[in-house]
Amino acid sequence: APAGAEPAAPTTGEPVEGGTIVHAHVQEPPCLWGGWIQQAYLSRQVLDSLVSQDEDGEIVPWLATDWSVSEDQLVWTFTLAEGVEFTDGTPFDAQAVVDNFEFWITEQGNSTVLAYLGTYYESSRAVDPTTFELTLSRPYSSLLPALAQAYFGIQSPTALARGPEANCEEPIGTGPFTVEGWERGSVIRFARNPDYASAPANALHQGPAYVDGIEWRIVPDPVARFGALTTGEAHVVYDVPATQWTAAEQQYEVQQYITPGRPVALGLNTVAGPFTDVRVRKAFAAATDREAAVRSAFLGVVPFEGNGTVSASTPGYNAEVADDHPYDPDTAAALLDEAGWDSTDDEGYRVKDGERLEVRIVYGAGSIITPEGATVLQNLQEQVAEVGFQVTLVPATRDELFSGKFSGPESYDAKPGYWTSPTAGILHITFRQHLEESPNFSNSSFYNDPELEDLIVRANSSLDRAEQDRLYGEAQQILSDEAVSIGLYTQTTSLAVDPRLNDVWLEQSQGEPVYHDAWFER
Amino acid sequence: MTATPSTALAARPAPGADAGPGAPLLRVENLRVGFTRGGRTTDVVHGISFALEAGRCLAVVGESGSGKSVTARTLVGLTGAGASVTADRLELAGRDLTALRPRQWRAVRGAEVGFVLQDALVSLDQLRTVGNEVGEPLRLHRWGDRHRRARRVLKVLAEVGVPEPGLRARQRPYELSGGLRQRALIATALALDPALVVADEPTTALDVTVQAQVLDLLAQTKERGKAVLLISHDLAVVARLADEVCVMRDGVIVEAGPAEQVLHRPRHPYTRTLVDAVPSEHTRGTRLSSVPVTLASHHGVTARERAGSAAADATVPVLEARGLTKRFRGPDKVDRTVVDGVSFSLGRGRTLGIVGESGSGKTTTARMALAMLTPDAGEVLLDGGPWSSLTSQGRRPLRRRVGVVYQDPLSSFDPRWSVGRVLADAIGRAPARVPDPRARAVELLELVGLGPEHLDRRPLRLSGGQRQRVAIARALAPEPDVVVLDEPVSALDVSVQAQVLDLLGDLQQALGVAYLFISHDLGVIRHMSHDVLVMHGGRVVEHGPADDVLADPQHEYTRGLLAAVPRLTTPGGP
Amino acid sequence: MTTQTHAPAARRAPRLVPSLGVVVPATLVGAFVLAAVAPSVLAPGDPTAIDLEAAFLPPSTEHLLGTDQSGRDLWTRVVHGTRHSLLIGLGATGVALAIAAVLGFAAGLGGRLVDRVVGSLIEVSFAFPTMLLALLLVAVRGPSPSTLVLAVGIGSAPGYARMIRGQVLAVRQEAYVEAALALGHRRRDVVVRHVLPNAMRPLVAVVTLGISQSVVWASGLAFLGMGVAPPSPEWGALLEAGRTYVTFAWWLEVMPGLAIVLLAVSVTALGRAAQRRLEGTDR
Amino acid sequence: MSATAPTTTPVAPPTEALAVDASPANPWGRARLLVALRRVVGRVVAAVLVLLGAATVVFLAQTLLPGDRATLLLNLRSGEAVERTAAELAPINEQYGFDDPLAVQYATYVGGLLRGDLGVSYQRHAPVAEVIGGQLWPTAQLALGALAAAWVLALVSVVVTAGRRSRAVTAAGSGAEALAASVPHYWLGVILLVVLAVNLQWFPVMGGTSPAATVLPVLTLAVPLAGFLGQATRDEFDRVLEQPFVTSARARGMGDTGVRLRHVLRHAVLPAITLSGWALGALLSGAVIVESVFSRPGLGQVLVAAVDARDVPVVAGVVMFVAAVYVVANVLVDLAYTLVDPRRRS
Ligand SMILES: Nc1ncnc2c1ncn2[C@@H]1O[C@H](COP(=O)(O)OP(=O)(O)OP(=O)(O)O)[C@@H](O)[C@H]1O
Ligand SMILES: Nc1ncnc2c1ncn2[C@@H]1O[C@H](COP(=O)(O)OP(=O)(O)OP(=O)(O)O)[C@@H](O)[C@H]1O
Ligand SMILES: [Mg+2]
Ligand SMILES: [Mg+2]
Repeated sequence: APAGAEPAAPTTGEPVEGGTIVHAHVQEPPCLWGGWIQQAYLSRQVLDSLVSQDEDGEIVPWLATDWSVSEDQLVWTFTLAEGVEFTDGTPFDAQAVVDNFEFWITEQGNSTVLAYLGTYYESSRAVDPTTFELTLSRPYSSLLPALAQAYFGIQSPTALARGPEANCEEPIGTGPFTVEGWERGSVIRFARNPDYASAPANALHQGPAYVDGIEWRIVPDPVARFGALTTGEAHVVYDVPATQWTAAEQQYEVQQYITPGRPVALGLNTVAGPFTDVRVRKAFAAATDREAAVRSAFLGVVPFEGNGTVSASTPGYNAEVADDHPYDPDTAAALLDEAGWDSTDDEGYRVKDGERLEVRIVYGAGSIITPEGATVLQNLQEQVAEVGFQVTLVPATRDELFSGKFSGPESYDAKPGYWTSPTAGILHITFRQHLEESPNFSNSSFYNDPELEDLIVRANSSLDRAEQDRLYGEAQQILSDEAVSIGLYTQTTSLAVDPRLNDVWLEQSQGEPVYHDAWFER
Repeated sequence: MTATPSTALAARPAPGADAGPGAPLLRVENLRVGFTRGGRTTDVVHGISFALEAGRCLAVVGESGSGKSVTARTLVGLTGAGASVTADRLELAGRDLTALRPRQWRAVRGAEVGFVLQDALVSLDQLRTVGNEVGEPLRLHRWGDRHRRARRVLKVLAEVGVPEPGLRARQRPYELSGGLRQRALIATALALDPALVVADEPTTALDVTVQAQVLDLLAQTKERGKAVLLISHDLAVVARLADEVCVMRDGVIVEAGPAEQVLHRPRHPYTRTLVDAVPSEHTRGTRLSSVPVTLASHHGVTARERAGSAAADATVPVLEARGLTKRFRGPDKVDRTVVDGVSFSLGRGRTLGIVGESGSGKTTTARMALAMLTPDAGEVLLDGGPWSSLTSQGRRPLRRRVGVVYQDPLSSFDPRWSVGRVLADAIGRAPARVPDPRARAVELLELVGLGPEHLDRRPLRLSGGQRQRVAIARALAPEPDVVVLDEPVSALDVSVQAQVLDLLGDLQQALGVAYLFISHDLGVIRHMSHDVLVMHGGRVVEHGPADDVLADPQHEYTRGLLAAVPRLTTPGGP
Repeated sequence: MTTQTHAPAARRAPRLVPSLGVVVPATLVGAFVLAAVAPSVLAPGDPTAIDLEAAFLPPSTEHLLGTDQSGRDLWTRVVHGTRHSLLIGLGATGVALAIAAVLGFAAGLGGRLVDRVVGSLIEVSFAFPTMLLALLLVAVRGPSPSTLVLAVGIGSAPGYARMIRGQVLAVRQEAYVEAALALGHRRRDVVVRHVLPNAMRPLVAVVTLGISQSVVWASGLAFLGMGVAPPSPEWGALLEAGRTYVTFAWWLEVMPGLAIVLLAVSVTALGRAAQRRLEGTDR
Repeated sequence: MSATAPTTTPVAPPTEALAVDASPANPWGRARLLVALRRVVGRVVAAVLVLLGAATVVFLAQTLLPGDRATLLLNLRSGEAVERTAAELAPINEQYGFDDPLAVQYATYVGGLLRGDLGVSYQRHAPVAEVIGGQLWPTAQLALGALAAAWVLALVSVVVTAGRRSRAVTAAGSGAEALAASVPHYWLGVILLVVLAVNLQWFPVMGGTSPAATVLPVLTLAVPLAGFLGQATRDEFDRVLEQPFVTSARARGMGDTGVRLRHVLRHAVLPAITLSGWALGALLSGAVIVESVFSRPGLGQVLVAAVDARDVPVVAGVVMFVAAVYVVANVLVDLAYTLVDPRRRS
């Protein structure tokens, strides 16, 4: 029975079976399963995870009906649902879960999974067919929220053995849909799994999905994508353009998911360039009217986020630090004077020792930063020029960015980025020290502080929610005081849904659209 | 009966409407044609009148641009865009042509008037078969059905003397030789057996031998009772065919009358110029042009020096070829011997004429003589010394002793250069004793009968004759001992050709240069050369003093060539 | 075979008063050149100045072409962007010509072997899609104006090279070249004085057409995000930014596009007029 | 006088001189067949060289790019942009042989090519031939459709308006062509999409590769191409209209329409035929843009994605495919040219 969760959409009348949902999506990943959020959206349709996260952030049963953890917080025991089968007929049991964990850790399949589990995982074991035991090397309080993400969807061990090509094209799980076909560049078709019997506890109903299937169309162009909704060709549109938001809200049901984790924030390089001086970092923050820049660029649709390290929807969010760096050009000027950037050249930019106060902001145009996000950066660029910063915007291609051209400390002064994660434990990924023996390339500010790391580790291991929040809050305060990451806006996921389609909801760990409960009005 | 050609000089009032039997098929009275373009009107035909009866041939002759083609096109209503045509009378078989509407014109064209366009070689659609082209008037005028038309095409082709008409009908114009193409074109005009055939310059650009065949064909047409309007700039050509001749100049008919009278007793001075310009009628040494070429006195030391050096070794030929052979690899990777063992020698101050039909290897021989092309075998000597065997380095100082004049004067000038620059460039290579290159350039221009005002002109803006004069001046600038002339006059009008030939003759006398003179026109060769070399298929078939070879040709090929040369003899005349 | 034509066109009197078809494009090109050289004359404002309160204003008397998402004046941006776009167009054509001249002349003047080798090189590069070249170059050098110039330049070089080669081969056959050689001039001098200038001459018109195509191409690459860094008002970048808003603020997409089309059409019209003129006066 | 004695040896039957005919009775004689064969063989050899050349350029360009391929692969798989540890990279380098010397990598690659093996996509784990084959049809549809549409548009414009008495008509035609040739496709595509698909709803916005959804992309590619073809054809059309053989046809009683369609058109299309070979190759560049505007699957998208991910085997595969298309297109163009203008044969 559905447990506790409120449906995202008000239900009118009794669900009806049939129909195919046309979902217009923005990007097509190379594989249907993997460590990229775009892949999580797709694998969510075919894979079930061990646990699910509900509206209130509570972890509820899914493939695991129950779980417990040892005193020392190292050994987790999961009781698994009985009688569940993968869609290829392989039975779902503890050994299957072990196989999946082994696959994640030892195969080079999915580095996101590794980022979450890598430093904690010790071993896993099938105690009996319905009991799975996971042993960690140190306590990890965010384990369950992490496992709720679709990256941790359980796949059929038989299917895994088919090799990477088959898993890429057609992952097989216990989920509500199966992959029916994939016309690359055009559409991915999902068909209903008629035997589905393992919906999460927060689903609206148990049993197979109401609709016959999903047509997941790839429409990168925002105009065409939203156009498909207005012309009735699509029932659901992912990522509603800000400019269409008002129109969409009037005609369609619009859902917005504020992604927890790290918001879109400018990581400032603390080891090379002008931002090595904390006063310059603070001056930069004070020189920007980020709230206005974001409001204007997103037409008020996407919320401004002043906290540069954890976003508002994340458990453990420290709301106080969000106002730490208000727009104040005078303060900015004073700070710069103090830092020695006290004269200006004939173009109005600050100089020190004959060098101009130049800041190179490298951003992944299209891949990480949307056109609206780029507008925010351009607005900032103009704003800080008033105080004397010369900002050069460097749009980086996906190839450059992902091949590591802009990874080293010499390659940028600031770089915007975000990291979706269901917990504030993301700090462990983004701000763990970057050391020779244990490198952390995700620390894009190159900010090393052993005390900070200690705080985060303690928070991650604490099982007391209040204690945990306090520790996370303290960590955020340190980072805010050091101004290593300037908050811009929250990463959001949005859907506009045709009003005739009911009960579409976004799950809470990643904002993945869920179609198991959806049904068409007749 | 004789036609009633009216001349502009003696403009007779046209007789009244007499469309009865025996009336001319075509009557043109006071035809005026003007062209309007960009708001300006230029009159090109100023009221001409003539008439033509069935079974007779009227020839319209005159220099380029005199309005012959315009007149002809007017007869089929295709004068051109922006043309305004007025006439007191323009009648075909008693029918007023000026009143025709487009649809009616289409019924006349091809069916009542067969039209053979100037530029025969490009007047057939290259992409369609000859059969299609010949059958087109039949199809357009809905003559017969498919099969009858096909048979008719073959018949017409056979009638105009195309051998193997079945094969030819399936071929395309580019697969045919010039003569066959011209016949096919005439066949398109004759397909519907029209009463009037208009042939505009049907023989230009044809070899003499082929030209003769085409003229015979038109003669047969006339004999079959058709009226033929023949247009040409060459009096000798029309002499074989015409019953009456109109001589046009600047849009008016300056003289008209029976062919025999016009050709042999021309009254108008212009007609006389034309008659005189026919080179085959004149032996070497006589002048062709009645327009006097004033040869400016030649300053400087050149002539004297040359005379001196000529005297020193007069026995040594200035240019000598020994067994020249040249092979070219065709696109089909097959080697062809284009020049095969050609030998000759050219004495100082003399002219050696090389004659032969197109493709016989004349130009190739000339280029080897110029050392622009290395012979595969044989050698060319200059003043008894090595020439073709030298390296290009070694040849360069000698180059100025050999000048060259090409067939197409225009293409031999860099289009960006003015006449002055062209000459200065040629003079620049001469010894430093030329103190004032500009004065020298003016002197050269005077030598060829041009004034200093031409210095700043571009060759493009000169007339054909003027251009060829500049080309000659350029060739003479370095004071050469020998000038190679490769078809120097074949792109020129007969009257202009006459002037240029005269000029060359005068220059040879004054400067003592030797000429290697190449032409496909036996008349021109006969007029110019001391010695003649007849080429055929890359070989020399006959070689000797001009008078001997041309008076008593030993080789059959030479005889054929000679027989085909058009002369000013009218069909029935002397 | 004689190709002498007695067609009326060959005798067309040269037109003294330039037609409307020349005056209008010439005026437009003049305006674009002015915009490129002295943009402030046409648009005194700052093309990057933002005014967050004035975002997305439709065209009006105050903002001739409206404003963009940051409240920047589009007219000012389009005018100031002319320089970038024209420079990229010119630069690309220059690069193309430089490469093409080297290849074309090498092929046309070198021996048979050189001609073979260079000829097949030209063919290979024809088979290489320009877009891929651009993608690769962007991958190597990162997006920048110089990358655009190189990509478009290299991409269009084979066309010019083939043309130059053909021209050189044709000019080499011309009687005036032989006449110059017969006068005893050095081969090198003849090449410099006759072959090069005459072979390049018909390129004048083609190059004009090429410039307009380069502008279009370069803006196409910029449109795919390979162009210049924001907030530069380069036209392709404007179009790329405008695409997001096309249903919301159509002027952001339509106006820069019209600028490109206007420039391209007028340059093309001029180029074709030049071509006709050259062909008319030369045989 | 120093002339040599006259040579009187006859060298050729003189009659031949009077019946001059250069035409071969059988244009496809044995020698010609051999020549044609040699040409075909030459072409094939040249084509193979072109393909290898294209592959080599791509291989070197992509391998020598700055940045690390293994890092890129790992990052793309996780959607992150970070540096990677040697331990993380080792298995990838092992799997794809990125650690081998360049010469070895190249030899392996070319060796595979020569065996007909285009390799396996790094990203999609599928054989390259499959990757390309799967996206071939949509792009072929687009390119061929665009070529055909461009021809129709260009021919209609030229035949109807070229060389007319009325200067306004002629100017309208040539103006339209100049305009079409100047319109950037991406811009045209966006405008067509918004106006005809989103606003007027005449065409589907995301019909994939259905015929209805193909109309706008095809038009987008066809319009600028039609401009070029139209300009080339018009120049030639104007020139041919003034050729003597046209006057000759009129003098036989042919009307204006007949002259245009039966005589002039055939000559006038020759330059456009030549252009078409180039166009078919260039259409792929256009397809990259158009496919992205219209969210259409196809080779263009494959190419962009592969370059983005430095998926060397796929990029090289696409390039070789395009080169092959280019070569084949030019053979076809030659054939078409010969069909229209048999003069080429000799
Ligand atoms: N369509 C036209 N428009 C304007 N002028 C024309 C046109 N056709 C001919 N002319 C002019 O009319 C004059 C007579 O030309 P026409 O072609 O009749 O000369 P022609 O006597 O046939 O000379 P040729 O021997 O060179 O053929 C020339 O000055 C020519 O420029
Ligand atoms: N460079 C070349 N390559 C191949 N074949 C050539 C070359 N030059 C001339 N030929 C061929 O050599 C033959 C003789 O040519 P040449 O130009 O010497 O003839 P010609 O007697 O001057 O003819 P015309 O009267 O037409 O000028 C022709 O069949 C020609 O096609
Ligand atoms: Mg004429
Ligand atoms: Mg010759």
